Amino acid sequence: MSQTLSANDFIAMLRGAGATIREHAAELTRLDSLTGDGDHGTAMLRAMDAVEQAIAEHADAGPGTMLTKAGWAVMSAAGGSTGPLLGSFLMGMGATLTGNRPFDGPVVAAALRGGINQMHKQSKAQIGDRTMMDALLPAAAAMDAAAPDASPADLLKLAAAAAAAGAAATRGMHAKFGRARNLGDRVLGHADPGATSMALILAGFRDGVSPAAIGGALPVNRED
Amino acid sequence: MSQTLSANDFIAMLRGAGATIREHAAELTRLDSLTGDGDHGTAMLRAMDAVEQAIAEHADAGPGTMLTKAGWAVMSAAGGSTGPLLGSFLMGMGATLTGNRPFDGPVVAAALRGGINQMHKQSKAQIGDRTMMDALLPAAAAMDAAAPDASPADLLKLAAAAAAAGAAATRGMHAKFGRARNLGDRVLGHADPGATSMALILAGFRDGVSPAAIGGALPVNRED
Amino acid sequence: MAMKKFINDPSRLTEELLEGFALAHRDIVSVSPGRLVTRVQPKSPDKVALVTLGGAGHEPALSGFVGEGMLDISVVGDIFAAPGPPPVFEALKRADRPAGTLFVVLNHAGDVLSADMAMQMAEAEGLKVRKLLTHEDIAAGPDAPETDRRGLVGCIPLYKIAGAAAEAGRSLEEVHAIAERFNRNMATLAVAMKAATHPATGETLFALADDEMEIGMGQHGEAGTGPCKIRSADETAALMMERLLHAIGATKGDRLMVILNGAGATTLMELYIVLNGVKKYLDERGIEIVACRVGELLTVQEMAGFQMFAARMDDELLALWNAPCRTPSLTVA
Amino acid sequence: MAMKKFINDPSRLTEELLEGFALAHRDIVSVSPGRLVTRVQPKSPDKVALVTLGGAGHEPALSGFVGEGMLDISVVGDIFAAPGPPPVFEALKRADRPAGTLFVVLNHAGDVLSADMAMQMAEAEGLKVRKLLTHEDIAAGPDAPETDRRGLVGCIPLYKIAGAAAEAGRSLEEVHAIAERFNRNMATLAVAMKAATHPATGETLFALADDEMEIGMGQHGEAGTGPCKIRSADETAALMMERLLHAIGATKGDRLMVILNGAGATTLMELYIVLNGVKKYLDERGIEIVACRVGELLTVQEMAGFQMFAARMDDELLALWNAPCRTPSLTVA
Ligand SMILES: Nc1ncnc2c1ncn2[C@@H]1O[C@H](COP(=O)(O)OP(=O)(O)O)[C@@H](O)[C@H]1O
Ligand SMILES: Nc1ncnc2c1ncn2[C@@H]1O[C@H](COP(=O)(O)OP(=O)(O)O)[C@@H](O)[C@H]1O
Ligand SMILES: [Mg+2]
Ligand SMILES: [Mg+2]
Ligand SMILES: [Mg+2]
Ligand SMILES: [Mg+2]
Repeated sequence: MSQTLSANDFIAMLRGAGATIREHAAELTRLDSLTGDGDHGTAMLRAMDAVEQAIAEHADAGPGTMLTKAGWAVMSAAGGSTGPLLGSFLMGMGATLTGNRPFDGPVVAAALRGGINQMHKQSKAQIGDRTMMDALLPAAAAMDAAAPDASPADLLKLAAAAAAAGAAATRGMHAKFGRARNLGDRVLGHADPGATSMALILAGFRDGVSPAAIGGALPVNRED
Repeated sequence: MSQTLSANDFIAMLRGAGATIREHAAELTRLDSLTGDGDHGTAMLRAMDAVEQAIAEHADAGPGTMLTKAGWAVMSAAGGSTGPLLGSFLMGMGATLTGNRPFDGPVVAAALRGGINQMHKQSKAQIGDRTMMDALLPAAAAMDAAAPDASPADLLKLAAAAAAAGAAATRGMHAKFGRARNLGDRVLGHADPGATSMALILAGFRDGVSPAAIGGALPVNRED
Repeated sequence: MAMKKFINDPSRLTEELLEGFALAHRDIVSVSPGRLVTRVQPKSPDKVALVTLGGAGHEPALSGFVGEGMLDISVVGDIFAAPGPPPVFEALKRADRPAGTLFVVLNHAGDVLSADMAMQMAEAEGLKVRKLLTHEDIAAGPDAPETDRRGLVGCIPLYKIAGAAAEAGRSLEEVHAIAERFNRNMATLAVAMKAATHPATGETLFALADDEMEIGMGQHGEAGTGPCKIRSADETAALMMERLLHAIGATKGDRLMVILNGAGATTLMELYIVLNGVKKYLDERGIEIVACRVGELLTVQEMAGFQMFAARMDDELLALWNAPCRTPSLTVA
Repeated sequence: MAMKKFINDPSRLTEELLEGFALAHRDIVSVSPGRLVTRVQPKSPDKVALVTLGGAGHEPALSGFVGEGMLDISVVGDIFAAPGPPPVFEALKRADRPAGTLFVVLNHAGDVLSADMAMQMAEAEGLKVRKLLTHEDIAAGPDAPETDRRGLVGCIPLYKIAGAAAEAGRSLEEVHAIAERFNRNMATLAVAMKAATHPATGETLFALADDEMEIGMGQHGEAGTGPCKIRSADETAALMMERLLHAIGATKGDRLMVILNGAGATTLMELYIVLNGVKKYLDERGIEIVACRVGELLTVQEMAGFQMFAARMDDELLALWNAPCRTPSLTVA
């Protein structure tokens, strides 16, 4: 397994995210209908369309610029909470991927961490608050704990697995942010849609560089 | 059986009408829900309350004035088509009952005819148009055909019977006036609420002077 | 079971709503006995008065348009029921003045009965009144007899235009002629999607299947041309506007007023989307929208649906439409 | 199955409704790329600008209040979804002027996120902007943390008051201070009776049993204080006004603005009846209604229910509320 990613690998990661989101958009909407206002699937689809558009326009500019543009495009396109949050995440990744270093494990991990930090700044949420951070903060922790020579693909696998577990854990959480905030106990038993999306995005990143894994199950099992 | 009516008999006639209407108000509303806008029972109840009020205030002024006042009160109180039509009927009766003649058969018949004519002027409807006139015009015809020495009570019986038959016949009629006008075939099989009311009023008049008959069946049988 | 409405005693709906209405708009209107809604600042008697009548339950219509530049008196009946002749006659007496009164009546059985009787009384008393009947509904076909053509939302722009002419000091004959010209230029077609509840009886006014709508329905649930499958906003707009253009004989180069009047539960969002469809349809035919109103002017409780109104305009009608007015539900500054 | 709404492509709702909106009100507003609703006649740059943002689907809010005397720019998101930070930043740049901009944000997660990021960008560019957050919902209790208190219909009278202060030439600090005073004086409580359909997804926003209503529900179906049996209009009025008075600390002798904002399917008839109940409740407590508005200002599609708003008024606030304005959905002359 390669120890560095190419510029094309970043495109494949974004497209992998797009594919997983498109596959599960209806489920995201369903989750948001149960605990929010039912538009999260639509918002994520719009976001992924914007990402695809940014890839088409800015692939040649390199991963950093492409991700920054994608983040701006997501913010402009997708409404609700998703636009600013996911947009910050992508812009945070882009801002980290400057310079001409080879995209090795530490650089890729730093990029993801840059995205997570950027979102965290806007989000203000902590683990347990039932938000996107419940998927992303564990992912960051998993990468921190990884072997120093872990490959980008391995890091993405660890991040995706931790995000999936984090998203699953939101089923037991009350919401402290967003529209679900006023629902109290009614959210219990359902995964948070935003956390689920972020887990899907990281799974898509993973699948983008390890295509064999594509088509995996929804990281959060469907509950009833 | 007395050949003349007293002033109190007119009060009894109006109260008889009130009693029959109150008894069948729900049915009138039901008919109007099927073929109109569902307020005919309410309108008739308001009309009868206004009549009762007029009796209380104007009984001493004699039947002519009392009926005129009752008609005006009905017009002021009840909305929709009922107010002006039933109001005209009562005012037309009142206008005919002037002077000091004894209220014998011909005078009573003339009063009813005066009411029917007065309503007819506003109504413009003919037999077969599915309106109140379908009850009233046959009632007028029945009185015309009665023996010249028929008692007031007999005349009212004839009028009530003819009105009931006329109202029943509206089940087979299309509407040419009022809200049912645009319903086409949908009205068929249901009696016209206004015709039913007028049949009930005449039945109430009859019962007012022949109390034994009070509590009779709805002149138009309930259909399904 | 309780009705899904915020009410108290169902038999006192009109009284209570008029009290609240007078309270909310006490700077413009007041309510007198007999349910006469009148202007707080009366129009000067050398200007023609405008009087109308109609049932309640269609708020803001009709009383929402009493005020400077529109109506002088609106006589209010019960829910969906015309007021009786005596209060209408009373209103004509109250309005009576040297300049005379234009008396606008919507073509519905009860309204016409009351109006005719009140007119007979007014004539007997020598009042100076001219009656005008609106009957712009084309559901029964544009050539249907006048009695088959209901008076729908068209009364409201008509109040506006006649009211502006009256404020401008035009004579009764002139105000009547202008209003009648507009009356002959206008047409309305309604569409219903979901039924309404009669707030006094709690009964549903009519029924429509889950995938059906009905074009031509009246404003109390009176039947239209029969149910059809739900169409898109654009298709509905084209379907209805085609019939309206035909009815008013509008062709290329004509200038239209278009009103989309929400019936109650249909959102402004939808009405704006429908307006787009109307615009596309008219653009293709070279017909211009020169006056436009989208909103709830005359409702049918919580019915979903709307009335689409179109009228051919000329410079004079347009200027009167754009003249200032100040009423509870329409202010033009 | 088809939704009972007049729409075309559910994914293009906002585009289409804005097109129709711009068409209907082309003398007052126009729509620029990024879904910025702006005034056709811009306010002079020596007066403070007002900018706001919010999701669509609540028509006439928020864009219906762009125009002379109220908002300068409204940034429109998708249905029930805040616009992203870039168009909001664009609006702040467009509005930027020596006099500065008051940026009014309703407390909803998405709006706050976008607004905060746009503010960061605006500050980085040195724009003169002050943000004001409305959060007058008292469903979670008047002492609940600010983040738990949603911004409901109160933004609209606030636009009106701040807008009038801006038109009067007051400085940004003054306009902000006046608006903030009103903001602290106001409270809103909502009640829902029937659910609404999300026009893009076709899903029902929440469920209520046939004999139930829910007090405290938010304007996207967010939960309130739990369902209860349907109450009469008077009881509902008293129940809600009691909590509002407590929240704003209004007592005998105070003067109130009261707004009853229909959610969509609740009729004006009902709102007038509720207003009566409010008046009775306030009369008993010696509190006067000095400003009043009844109608649909901020809707939740075809939801049945309403938002009851109350604010303590003083002479200055009252004068600003009564000052002229001319917008698509509110004209004061
Ligand atoms: N402050 C926040 N930080 C991180 N995620 C958040 C925050 N607020 C909301 N979210 C996420 O946003 C998701 C909902 O997104 P979406 O439905 O697109 O937006 P909206 O709530 O505006 O409809 C929630 O499930 C939650 O995970
Ligand atoms: N022109 C008319 N002449 C006689 N009766 C009429 C006429 N128009 C309507 N009606 C009667 O009125 C009845 C309906 O009365 P009501 O429900 O009280 O009034 P509305 O139709 O205004 O709701 C009809 O059933 C019909 O008999
Ligand atoms: Mg959502
Ligand atoms: Mg009826
Ligand atoms: Mg009626
Ligand atoms: Mg949303």
